[in-house]
Amino acid sequence: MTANEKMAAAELKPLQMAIQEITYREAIVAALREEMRRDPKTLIMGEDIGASGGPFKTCQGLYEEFGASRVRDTPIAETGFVGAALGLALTGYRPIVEIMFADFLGVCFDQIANSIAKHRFMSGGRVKTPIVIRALGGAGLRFGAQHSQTAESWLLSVPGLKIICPSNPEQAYLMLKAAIRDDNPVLVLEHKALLSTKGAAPIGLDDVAMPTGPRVLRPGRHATIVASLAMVGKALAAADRLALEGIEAEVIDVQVLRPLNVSPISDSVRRTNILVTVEEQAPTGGWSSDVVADVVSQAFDFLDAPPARITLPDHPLPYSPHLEDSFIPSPERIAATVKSLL
Amino acid sequence: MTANEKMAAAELKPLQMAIQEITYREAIVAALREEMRRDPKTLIMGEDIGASGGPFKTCQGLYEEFGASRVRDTPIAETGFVGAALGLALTGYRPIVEIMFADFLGVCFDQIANSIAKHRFMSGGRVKTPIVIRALGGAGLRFGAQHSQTAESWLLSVPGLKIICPSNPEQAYLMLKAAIRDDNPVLVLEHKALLSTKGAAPIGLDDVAMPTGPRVLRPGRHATIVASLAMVGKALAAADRLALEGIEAEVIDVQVLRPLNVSPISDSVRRTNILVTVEEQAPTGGWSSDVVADVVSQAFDFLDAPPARITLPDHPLPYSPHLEDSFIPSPERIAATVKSLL
Amino acid sequence: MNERAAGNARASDGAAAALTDEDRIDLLRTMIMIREFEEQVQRSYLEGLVHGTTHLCNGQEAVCAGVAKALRDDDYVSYTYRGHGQCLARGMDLEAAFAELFGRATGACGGLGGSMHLTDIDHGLIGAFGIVGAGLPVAVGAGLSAQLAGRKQVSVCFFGDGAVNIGAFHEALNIAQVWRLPVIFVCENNLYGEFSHILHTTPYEDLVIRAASYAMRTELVDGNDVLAVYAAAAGAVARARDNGGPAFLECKTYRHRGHSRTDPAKYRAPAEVEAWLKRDPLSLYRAELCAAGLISESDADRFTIEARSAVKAAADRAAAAPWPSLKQDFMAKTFV
Amino acid sequence: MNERAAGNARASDGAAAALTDEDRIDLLRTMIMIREFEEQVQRSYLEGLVHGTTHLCNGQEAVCAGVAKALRDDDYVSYTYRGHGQCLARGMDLEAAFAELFGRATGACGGLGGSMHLTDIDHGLIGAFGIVGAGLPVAVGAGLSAQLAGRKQVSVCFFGDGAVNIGAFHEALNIAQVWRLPVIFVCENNLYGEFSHILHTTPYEDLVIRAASYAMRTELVDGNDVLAVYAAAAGAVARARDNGGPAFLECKTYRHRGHSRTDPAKYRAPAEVEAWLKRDPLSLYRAELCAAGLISESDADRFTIEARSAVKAAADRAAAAPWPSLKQDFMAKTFV
Ligand SMILES: Cc1ncc(C[n+]2csc(CCOP(=O)(O)OP(=O)(O)O)c2C)c(N)n1
Ligand SMILES: Cc1ncc(C[n+]2csc(CCOP(=O)(O)OP(=O)(O)O)c2C)c(N)n1
Ligand SMILES: [Mg+2]
Ligand SMILES: [Mg+2]
Repeated sequence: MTANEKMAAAELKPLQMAIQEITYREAIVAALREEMRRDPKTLIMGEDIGASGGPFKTCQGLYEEFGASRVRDTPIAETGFVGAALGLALTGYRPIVEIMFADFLGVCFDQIANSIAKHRFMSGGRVKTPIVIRALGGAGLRFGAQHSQTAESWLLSVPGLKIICPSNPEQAYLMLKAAIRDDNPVLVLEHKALLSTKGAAPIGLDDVAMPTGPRVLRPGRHATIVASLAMVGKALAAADRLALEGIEAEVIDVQVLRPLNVSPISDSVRRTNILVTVEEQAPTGGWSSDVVADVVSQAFDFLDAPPARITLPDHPLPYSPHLEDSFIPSPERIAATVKSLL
Repeated sequence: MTANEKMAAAELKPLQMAIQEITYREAIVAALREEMRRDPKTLIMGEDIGASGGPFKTCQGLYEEFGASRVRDTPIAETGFVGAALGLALTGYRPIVEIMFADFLGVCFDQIANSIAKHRFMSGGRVKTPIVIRALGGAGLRFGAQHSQTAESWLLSVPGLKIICPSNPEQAYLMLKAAIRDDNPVLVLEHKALLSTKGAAPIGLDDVAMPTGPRVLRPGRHATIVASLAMVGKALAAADRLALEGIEAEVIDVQVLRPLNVSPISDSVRRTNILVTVEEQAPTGGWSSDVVADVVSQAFDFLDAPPARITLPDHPLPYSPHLEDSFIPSPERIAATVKSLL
Repeated sequence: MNERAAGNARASDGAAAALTDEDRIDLLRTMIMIREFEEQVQRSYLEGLVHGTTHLCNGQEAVCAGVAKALRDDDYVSYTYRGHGQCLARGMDLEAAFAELFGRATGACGGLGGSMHLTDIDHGLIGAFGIVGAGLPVAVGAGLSAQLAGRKQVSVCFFGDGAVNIGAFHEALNIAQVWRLPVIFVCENNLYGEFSHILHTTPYEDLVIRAASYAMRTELVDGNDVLAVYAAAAGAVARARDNGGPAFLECKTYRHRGHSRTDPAKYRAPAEVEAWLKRDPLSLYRAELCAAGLISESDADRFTIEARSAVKAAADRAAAAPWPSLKQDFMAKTFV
Repeated sequence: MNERAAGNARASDGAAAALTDEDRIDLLRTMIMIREFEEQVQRSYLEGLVHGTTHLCNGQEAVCAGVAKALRDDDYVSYTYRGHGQCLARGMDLEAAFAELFGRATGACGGLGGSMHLTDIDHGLIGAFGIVGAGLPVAVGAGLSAQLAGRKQVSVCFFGDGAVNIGAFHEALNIAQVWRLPVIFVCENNLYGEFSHILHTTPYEDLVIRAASYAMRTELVDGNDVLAVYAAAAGAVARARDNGGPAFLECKTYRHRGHSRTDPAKYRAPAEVEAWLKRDPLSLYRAELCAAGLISESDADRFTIEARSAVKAAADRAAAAPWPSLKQDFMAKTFV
């Protein structure tokens, strides 16, 4: 069954949930489609997302179903259409925008940080700003320094914003649905290297909620590995390797970058006594420093060794494939780091 | 003597250094003036910085001395003139730009993060990009949520950029001079609540160098307090209070946010065994998490208690004076935090 | 002064002719109220009741009042840090406005916003934007909302001459035109950004030239003639309600005071200031209504006295209002 | 096709008339070289030698070649991800270009940049910008540099039709005009952004309309007629060198292939594609030179064969070049 057929099938019994094996890309499409059906106040804007289904095909079929007024191709003007999302939200709509590459969040940074994230607060809490900003980021596809960033940390310090990062189809589906229903601005960072990865997702599930913190994806007793986006897969692969040597690593997907809630990670560390974080970003200004700092305050006495952070280097990512690959944290490197701490 | 008179005096013997008691604002002006005299390839661009001397008078007298072609009023177009700085740098000039409020870094974020910071790397290291971006930030002046941010953390995760934060006139003077001579892009975050504070500075000193890391401003044995910008003064005031109770706090100005070098902080912690950071920013995504995470790796066994981070709350800053004040870390709060860890 | 603007001013006099006598008097009273409000704000600022900074619109009252008169209650309005006049013209409560400027709990935004961020969603006042140009894309979104809802609302966006050089302006006008949204862009061209004359930063003084390049309907208006502003706005609004797409009104005007706080505005030639003060929109319109016999000089004086005392009373109540509680749930003001 | 563009094309034929026969032939050879390069890139992409994505300029060669011919060696040129043609026209070494696309140590940027970021400062190629519009302000800075240095250089900036809707475009044109900088903005209007037709995102097809609103000199050019492009560029460059300020050239053209990688460009009507392929700039100019007796058909064939073999040889050498060392000092490539 193609994604479209699957969704057509789901359409007949919209409230009937069925666990399906789908791709991350299909999960995004399914979430958008179901939520746009559910609430006529939703609409989506972005570059070339209409008839073409989106440069990464993350809006496939939406234009056909919802038409040009709810699935809107925009000019190349991220400040314009991201700002427009705020105007829509203030006047009763629930806009979703797609930023083609997360790297382009730079051109609309002001609208997000200064307008969208602060508007409710500055109004004294008198307005609501239900806005979803989806941005596709990430390295590994040889797109060079300006098209390979996850941008995870750019808006990490901006109060008033929620930031979530799905690492598998199930999360992509559930978290995006919840984000669309959330009455606050939510930045959804998706990873383009994950688009074709497959996994089981409860398609048709109506009862969704924004996650309130990290999620344990694989339990383990000997070490805690926390990762986001594409690094989660690397962490799981590292856990597989470690398992062969009898080391049981617990793998946690941080999944909600803001507001950050490290309690589940601290709980894990209280059991494993070892913490390793893996982040597809430069060594400074990222969530892994926040996680380490917070875990240290919450579980200081339980740490057997200083937590280790695995990140990108402190320079832009190179284009050349071997170089790019060498800088993306690998399962080997993660596993070796864990072992070095045991 | 007014700042202008002082500088006129300095002008007669430009290479003769004299320790002078000047304001942070005068220090900025003096640094700009001396470096613009030193190198005819320097120029400064910004909004209303010409005949008017700048909205915060940080360019006072430059227009009169260097003329309209080197002290350039710009249209309200931060992307335009920050981008222009890159073009100038690539073709042999050494541009300086002034961003009137650091909050406006949002409208030119892309030019900084994607163009300026990456250009040298993407060229294979074949170009130089000597650019200084000065931005005036900070809270405490009742300017509301969109004009009170230090923006310290917005660009913290951007490789290819240096970020420095002067907290007193001496640093404002020395660091800005060094930044102008640096062949790399340097973001200089200045704090508007400090503009009228006074201190001694070695005006006329020609032998300046970019600091390579944090600086101990006050030695102490019992606890290490690390702060930036206006929080440094609060930390020093806290140390005064603590001293009355016999507690000797070491106060360190982090001063260089990127590239971050925590070694001097770790050295201090090895002696004091207690770490408190004070940051005028939200709890996530800031330099204090990086400092804690790095110190924990370098000096884990020397910590007597989990490091404490004092930050702004996780919401925008309110306008109302009592509210604003209540959220800015105070010497009392810093002192109390230190005591709670002893 | 701008000859062409003055010449063009009543081009759409038809619309203005439709105003009742009451409406015309009402317009004067709105302008007086805004003037009195701003004068009080200045006094309060000097007394330390208004904090940080404040940007007054004295001299630009005709734009606020004239445009507001052309709107329905359910229309959307966005503006800048220099937005007190727009808020009052839409009916924001005087005391709520003062209390916000004073940082009190009873302020329009509970003291969290301040002078630059007066918002009152119940009056369609969707927001004051402190970042130059930032309000324009937001207004475009409100216009899209109006188009989608199909209730013939419009979205009006106020901004200054300095804003036409920033990217957000450009992106907003293009999108509004391509999507044919009911957005009225009202540029209050007061000739200056902060301290820079428009010709220092823009290739010409008439910003309709720029707006026309989006294939948008534009009109150059004497922004110190409230009936001209009303007429132009009414025309643009009527077309926009009727799916005629966006419009750009350039209102030539002048701020009587400096950019903000205590800026003495020394960068303006005394002769220029004097010439504009002679064309004070309030005096001009007051004289016009008196000359037309609609009101007497003493009526006008009475309006001023009434406004002044309403303003004073509101400011006094605001000054006596409580400070916002330090114990309130700030996170609930951040996230729903 | 654009009638007016075709009509206007040789408006400044005077300049073109000044070209020597050698120059004219050289122009053809440059265009052939670019075409052959891009065809090889496409093949190499399919073979896995070019990584990630790549944006070809087949069909737009007349713009690259024509503008480059009007420049001096010390002029500055900036462009986009679709910038291979601009680089070759300025004299970037073929092997360095291929090696960069292949991610090799011998690449123009040592393999750190890639297809979207070819830079070669020694040829005045100051940068390829992957963010739409981002190159324009940078070009303005290079123009300011030229103005300050006083050596009568110019800064030329290439960008697409899609870039005219983003803020950076707007800010750049305004600053260039207000400061009267020697910047030539060359818009390659190939009618499409990624998959959207220009009229889907912009209110009209002729972007000179927009540029004129900055009070800037504009010219609509048949971008598939290399002599027309040269003439327009030569005129604009001469004026700019002479302190005449910036200019905007809109070159109407068409990309033969999809936006990037393997985009089949199904969003374009077959008739449209066919009509444009008939106006292939390379065939048109080749025929023109042959008709004028400047070259014979066999000369032209020879040029193509020579170019093809030079390209092939360069690609082969690049494919055999070493990968960049993992041990190099990357921080030294980041900071001086
Ligand atoms: C992006 C940005 N840059 C700079 C400023 C600082 N600033 C505030 S108001 C202003 C002048 C605006 O002039 P104009 O648009 O004409 O409005 P006016 O103040 O005259 O009403 C400037 C430069 C800002 N708020 N935002
Ligand atoms: C700010 C930004 N938004 C979106 C993109 C994605 N993108 C890359 S090329 C392109 C189309 C550009 O069209 P045009 O300017 O006409 O240039 P062309 O590709 O036709 O040469 C888009 C949308 C981008 N690179 N930067
Ligand atoms: Mg103005
Ligand atoms: Mg195009």
